[in-house]
Amino acid sequence: MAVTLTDSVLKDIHRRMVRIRRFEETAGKMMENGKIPGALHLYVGEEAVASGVMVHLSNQDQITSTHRGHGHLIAKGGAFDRMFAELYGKATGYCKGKGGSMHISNLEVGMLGANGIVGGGPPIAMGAGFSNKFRKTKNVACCFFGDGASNEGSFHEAANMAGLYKLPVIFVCENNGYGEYTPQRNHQAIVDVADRAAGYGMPGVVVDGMDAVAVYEAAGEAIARARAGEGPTLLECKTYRYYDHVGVRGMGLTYRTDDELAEWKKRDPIELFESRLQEQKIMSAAEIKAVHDETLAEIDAAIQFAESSPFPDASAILEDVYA
Amino acid sequence: MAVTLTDSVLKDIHRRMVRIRRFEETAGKMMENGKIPGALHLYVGEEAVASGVMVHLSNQDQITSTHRGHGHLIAKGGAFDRMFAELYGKATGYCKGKGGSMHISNLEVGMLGANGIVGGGPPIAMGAGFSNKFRKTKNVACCFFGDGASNEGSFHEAANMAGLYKLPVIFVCENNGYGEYTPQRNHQAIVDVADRAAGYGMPGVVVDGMDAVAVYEAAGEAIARARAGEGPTLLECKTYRYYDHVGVRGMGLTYRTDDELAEWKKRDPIELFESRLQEQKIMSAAEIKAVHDETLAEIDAAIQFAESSPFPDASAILEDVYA
Amino acid sequence: MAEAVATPVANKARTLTYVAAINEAVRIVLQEQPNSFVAGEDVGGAGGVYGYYHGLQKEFGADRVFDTPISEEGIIGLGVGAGATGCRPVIDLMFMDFMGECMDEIANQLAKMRYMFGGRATLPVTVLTMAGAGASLAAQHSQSLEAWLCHLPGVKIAMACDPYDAKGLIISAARDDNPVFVVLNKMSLAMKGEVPEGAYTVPLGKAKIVRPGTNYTIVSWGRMVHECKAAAEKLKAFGIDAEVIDPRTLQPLDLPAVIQSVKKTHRCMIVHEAVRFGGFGGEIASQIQELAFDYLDAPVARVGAPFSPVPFSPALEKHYVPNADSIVAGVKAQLGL
Amino acid sequence: MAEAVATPVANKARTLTYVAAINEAVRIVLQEQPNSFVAGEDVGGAGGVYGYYHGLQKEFGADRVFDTPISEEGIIGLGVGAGATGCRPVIDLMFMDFMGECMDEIANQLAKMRYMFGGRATLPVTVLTMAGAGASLAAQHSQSLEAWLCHLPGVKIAMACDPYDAKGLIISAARDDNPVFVVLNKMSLAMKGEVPEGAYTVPLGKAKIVRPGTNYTIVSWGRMVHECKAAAEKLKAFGIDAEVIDPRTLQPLDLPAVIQSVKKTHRCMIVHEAVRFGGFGGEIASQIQELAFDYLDAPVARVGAPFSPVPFSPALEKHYVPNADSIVAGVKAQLGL
Ligand SMILES: Cc1ncc(C[n+]2csc(CCOP(=O)(O)OP(=O)(O)O)c2C)c(N)n1
Ligand SMILES: Cc1ncc(C[n+]2csc(CCOP(=O)(O)OP(=O)(O)O)c2C)c(N)n1
Ligand SMILES: [Mg+2]
Ligand SMILES: [Mg+2]
Repeated sequence: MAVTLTDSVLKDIHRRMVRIRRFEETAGKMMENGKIPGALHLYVGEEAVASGVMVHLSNQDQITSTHRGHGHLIAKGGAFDRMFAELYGKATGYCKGKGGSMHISNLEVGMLGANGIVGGGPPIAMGAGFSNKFRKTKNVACCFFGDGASNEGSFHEAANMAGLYKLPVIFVCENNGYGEYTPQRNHQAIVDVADRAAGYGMPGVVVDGMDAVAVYEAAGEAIARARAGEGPTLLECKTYRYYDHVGVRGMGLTYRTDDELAEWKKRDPIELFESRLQEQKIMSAAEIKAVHDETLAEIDAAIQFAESSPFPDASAILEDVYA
Repeated sequence: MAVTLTDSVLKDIHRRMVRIRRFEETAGKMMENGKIPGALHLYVGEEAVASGVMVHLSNQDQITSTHRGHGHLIAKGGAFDRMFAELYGKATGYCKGKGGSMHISNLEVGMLGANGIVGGGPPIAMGAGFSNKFRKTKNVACCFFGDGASNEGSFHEAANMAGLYKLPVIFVCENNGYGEYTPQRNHQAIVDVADRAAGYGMPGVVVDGMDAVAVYEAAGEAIARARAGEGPTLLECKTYRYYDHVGVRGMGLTYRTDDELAEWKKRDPIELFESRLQEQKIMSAAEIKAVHDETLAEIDAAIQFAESSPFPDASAILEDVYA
Repeated sequence: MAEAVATPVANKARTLTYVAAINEAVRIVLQEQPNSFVAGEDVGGAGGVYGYYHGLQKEFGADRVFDTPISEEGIIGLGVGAGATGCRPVIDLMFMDFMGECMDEIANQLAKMRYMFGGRATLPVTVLTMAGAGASLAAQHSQSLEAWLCHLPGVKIAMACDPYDAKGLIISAARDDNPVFVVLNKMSLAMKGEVPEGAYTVPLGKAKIVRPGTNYTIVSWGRMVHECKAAAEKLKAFGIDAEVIDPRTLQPLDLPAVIQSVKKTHRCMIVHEAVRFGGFGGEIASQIQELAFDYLDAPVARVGAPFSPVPFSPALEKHYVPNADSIVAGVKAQLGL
Repeated sequence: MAEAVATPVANKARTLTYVAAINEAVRIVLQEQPNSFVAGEDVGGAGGVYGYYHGLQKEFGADRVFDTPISEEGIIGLGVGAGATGCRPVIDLMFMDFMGECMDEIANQLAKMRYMFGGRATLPVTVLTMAGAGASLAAQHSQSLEAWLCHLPGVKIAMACDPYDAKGLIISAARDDNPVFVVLNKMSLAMKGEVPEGAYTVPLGKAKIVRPGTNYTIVSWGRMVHECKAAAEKLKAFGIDAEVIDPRTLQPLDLPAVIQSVKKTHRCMIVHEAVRFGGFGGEIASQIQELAFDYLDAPVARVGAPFSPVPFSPALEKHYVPNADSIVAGVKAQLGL
C-alpha cells in the first residue's frame, strides 16, 4: 500500500530533511570544537534520499546504513539527544558510547546500524528482508549504500540472493559521485549503478536524488512492490555531499572543484523543496522557519543532554560482548 | 590478431577435445580403482569450451581455472604424465604432489592453477590481465568459472576492476546449469550470466558451449578485442557436465534427470565436431580414430609414469612454503 | 569443573553415526524453534554434501531448509540480518576453509554487532562448519582454523569430537542467544557412538574428562581427542597414566577443569590438528603456566600440524596430521624419555 | 641474535615522521623495481587517506600508483595475479580490519599458491596495512589482527614501531620474494624519528633490543614497544631493569634473541595491543616456557587488550588499550610486588 503524496506527507518529508541538515551542521561544529571524537561522515546535501524513502516506512520496517549514517537514523525516527550522546561517547547514547558515529543504531525504530565497513549493509538488509518474509510480515528492509560500496562483493552477493528469493528489500544507492576522494569514473566503468540490477533479476531505477518528491515516488513504487511480494528493486539516487568525505573540511584535497559543488548546491534539496512548498502554498515562509527553529531548539536541548551525560564506566568494557 | 578457422585449427581443436575426454575418462576410472585420492571433478561434456578458447592462446597468455580444472590444463598444453602423477600424489607431478586435482597447474604454459575455492580464479585472472597490460605485452588472461561461481563477490570485484582498467581479460563462464546439485534457477534469478556484463561496462556474449566452433569464434573476437586494448568480455558458454559434480557416479542424488542428460548428450561436443570434420572432409574416420588411439597410447604411458613414480618424501612437507 | 566421564542421560541410548547425530540435532532444533531455518549451499535439495541435512527439506519444507547461492558472505549476512530481527538461523558453511570468504561478515558484523550497539542487538545464530585434514583434499579444504574464531570476542566456538557431542553441542548452540560456531570434522563423519534419543544438551563451557588419569594431562579437541586417547594407551608402557580432557568449547573455555587436572598431574600437553604455530594451543599453554606455574614438572608441550599448508599427497598428509604416534613422540621428547 | 641497539648506517640521518618514512620507502621501492606498482583505495589521487603515498602518483604516473575500487578481495587478487606473472605489487589495505573482506584471497590464494604449486610460483607481494586503537574509531577500524596472519604459513609479517623501522621494513618486504605484510599503526603516524636517507633495510627475522636490561625481559611489537619502554623506566623504581625486545617481524620470528634474553633475566612478559586471548603472545609465551623452562623464576606474563571489541568512547578506549601503567601493573601482579 503506497503512501500518497498529501500535504502532510510533504511536510513530513520537509521536516525530516531539515532535522538532518541541522543535526549534521551542529555535529560538524561540535567535532571541530573537539567535542566529538573519532570520524564523522556528514550527510549534508543528501537529505532528500533518506527522507524521501523513510517517510514510507514504519518502525517495523528495517534499514541498514553506512558510515554516513546519521541522516538515516534521523529520518527513521532517531532522537537527537540519544544520538548526540552517542557521538560524544556518553553512557546515555544509543549504543552506550560503544558504537559512536560509525555504529549508531536504534533497533526500536528498525535502524540496524551505521556500519564502518563499506558494503557492510547489503547482506544484513538482505537477511532482514528474508526475516520479514519468513515471519510472514509485510515489512520491508531498505539498504542504503554508496556508489563506492556497489563495488564490494558483499553487495553483489546480497543483491543476487534478494533477487533469487524475491525478498522485500530496496537497495537504495546513494550515488554521490565519489568513494572518498575517488570519482566514480575511477572506480567503475558505468555511469548508472542501476545498470547492475538486471544481473540480479530486479528492476533498476534512477532518480534525481536532490528531488525529495522524485525519491519519494520511486521509493514508494519499489516499497509497494516489495510489500506485495514482488521482490527487490535497485533504486539509484544521484546526489552529492557538501562537506568533505570525513569531517567538515577534511584533508583539503582538490579531488573535486568548487564549481562542481556550487553547481550541485544550486539544486539544494531543502531549498528546492521549500520553494515548492511555498509555491504550492502548502507551507508559508513562517511555517518553514518554525520547523527550523523547533529543530534548532531540540538540538540545543540534545547537546545539553549529551554534554551533561556521564561517560561510561571502565567496567562497561566487558559488558555486552555476549547475551 | 585473431586466429582464422583453418583446417589445421579445426584439427587442433579436435585433438584438444579428444585429449580432455580420454584423460578424464581414464582419471575417473583410476579414481574408482582407488588410485587417485581426494576429490575429482571431471570436465567431460564441456570440452568444447576449453578447446575453443585455448586454441587462441600462447604459453604467454594466462588462464585461471576452477576445481574442474584438468580440461583447462590439457587444452593449455599440460602433459599427461605430469598430470596423472599429480593426481596420484607423486613427487613427479606438476605440483610435486602437493596440489592434486584441485590445484593442478603449470605456470610454464600459463596455467595459473585449478582452484579449490569457487570464485578463486577471477581476481587472479584480473591481476594477470593487469600484469599483461602493465608489462606492455599483448597477452591476455582467460578466466574460466562456473555459473555457481558467478554469485561470489570475488567475481563481481574482479569484473568491475577489469572493466574499469580495460584489462585484457576474458571471463569465460562455463554455465553447465548447476552449482554442485543446485540448479541455476535456485541460485540466481537470471538465465544468462552474460546479463551481468553491462554492470561492468563490458560486452556480454552467449554462445552454445557444445559447439566448439561457436566458442572458437566468440572467444576469438573477445581475445582480439582484449589484445587490441579494448578491454574485457564476459563470454558465457552454455554447456553440461556428463558425470556427477564430484567423481563419476557421485552421491547418487536425483537433482537432474536422465532425460536431461540424454538430451544434452545428443549434442555431444566431440561427436558434433567429428561429424562436421567428416562431412567437410577435413578428417576421415580413420584419421579421427588415430587421434583417439594416439591419445590413449599417451595416456597408457602417462599412467605408467605416474604409477612408477615415487611418492614425495616426508621432508617435502616443509619445503616450498617460502621462496 | 569438568563433567563426569559417563554422562548420565534419561533417554535410551542408541548407536548413531556422526552424520546421523548432526541430522537428528538439526531436526530437533527445527522442531523446537519455529523461527529457526537452515540455509547453506546444497543443504536443501541435496541434504548437504555430507548428508547432515538429509530429509530435512522434505520434512520442514523449502521455506525452512533451503539452498543458497555460492555466496558465503551473503550466507553469513543472511544469518546476521535474520538473527537480529527475530529469527534463529542455522547457517551451514560447508568447509571451514571458506571462512576467508566471509570473515568480514563473521568478525566485523556477526561477532561485534551486539557490542557496537551497546548490547541492544541479539544474534542467536548457529554456524555449522567442517574442518580437518586426512581426506587428501589439499590446502583449501583441510584446514582447522578455530584460532581465528578464538581471538574474536563475541562468538562462541564448539568442537564436536563424536556423535554424542555433535548432537548435544548443536542443540546447545541453537538454544544459545549468541553466535555459536559448531566445528565438525570431516574424518569423523562415519564414526559411530552412543546417542540418546530426543533433545539433550552438551553445555557450552564445560570440559569433559574423556579419559581419567593420574600423572599426565592432555588437553585436546575435535578429532584429535581420539588420537590422544590412543596415545594415552600407548603411554602406559612408559608409566604414564594420562588424563585426556576435551574442553568441548574453546569459547567459553573451561580453564578451571584444565588447571585442576594439571595441579594433580604436574605435566601436560595441548594437542590440536591446526598448525601448531600461532594456534589456540598457545593460549592454553600460556594460561596453564600462568595459573599452575609451581605445579609444573616440565614445560607445557604442544603438538600440532607443521608450519605449512596442508599437502595433497597422502604420502605427505599422513605425516602432516598429528596422530597417536606423534603425540607419544612429543611426550617422550618433552620428558626426555 | 638480536641486532645492536644503535643500528649504524652509512647514510646521514634526519628526523622524519612515520608517514614521511613510509612515503620515502615506497618511493625507493618504485625507483628500485621497475615492475613494482602501488594499488589501493585512494592511494593515487589522494595520496592515501593518511598521506603515505603523497606525491607518488605525480612522480611515477598513474600507471604505477593508482586508485582501486572499494574491493578488497579484488585488490589482493590483483596482487596475487600480477605477482605471479612478473610484477612486484605493493598493495595498500587501508585498515587491517578490512582483512575480513579479503581473507580468502590472503589465506587461500596469496599464502598458499606457491606451496600448492609445488614451489613453482613466486609471489613477491607487499601489503601495507594499518592497525591499532586509540583514535576513537570503534570496533571496525581499530583492530590489531596480526594473529590471523601469524597462524598462516606462507606469509611474512612485519610490525613497524617507528619511522626507522617503517622505512627499512617496507624496503625489505618489497625486496623479498614472498608475500610480506607490513603492519603500520595509526597512532604513530605523526611520530618522529631518525631516518637515514637512501635505501637501507631492516632485515626480516631479526629482533632488536630496544632497551637493554638485566633482570626482566619484555617482548613487544608495533606501537606497544614505546609503552614498554616507558614501563621499563617506571619499573626501575621496583629494582627491575627491563630489556625490551621488538622482534620486528613475527614471521620469521627471532626466537633465539628472546630466549637468550630470558635465560639472562629469568622473568618475562609479552605485550601486544591485540586482544590478549588467542593473541600471538600465547605462541611466544608457550615457546619461552618450552625453551627456557628451567630459567624461569616466574610464569611468562602477557598483557593485551581485554576480551571485547574495541569500544568507541574515549572513556572506555583509554582503559582498553594497554599502556605503560597497565604493563607495570601486569609486572607487579606477576611478581607479587
Ligand atoms: C571495507 C571497507 N573498505 C574501505 C573503507 C574506507 N572507506 C570508508 S568510506 C569509503 C568511501 C565509501 O564510498 P561510498 O560507498 O560511495 O559512500 P560515500 O562515502 O560516498 O557516502 C571508504 C573507501 C571502509 N570503511 N570499509
Ligand atoms: C568458496 C567455495 N564455496 C563452496 C565450495 C564448494 N563447491 C565446490 S564446487 C561447487 C559448485 C561450483 O559450481 P559452478 O561454479 O557452477 O562450477 P561447476 O562445478 O558447475 O563446474 C561448490 C559449491 C568451494 N569449493 N568454494
Ligand atoms: Mg559515494
Ligand atoms: Mg556450474
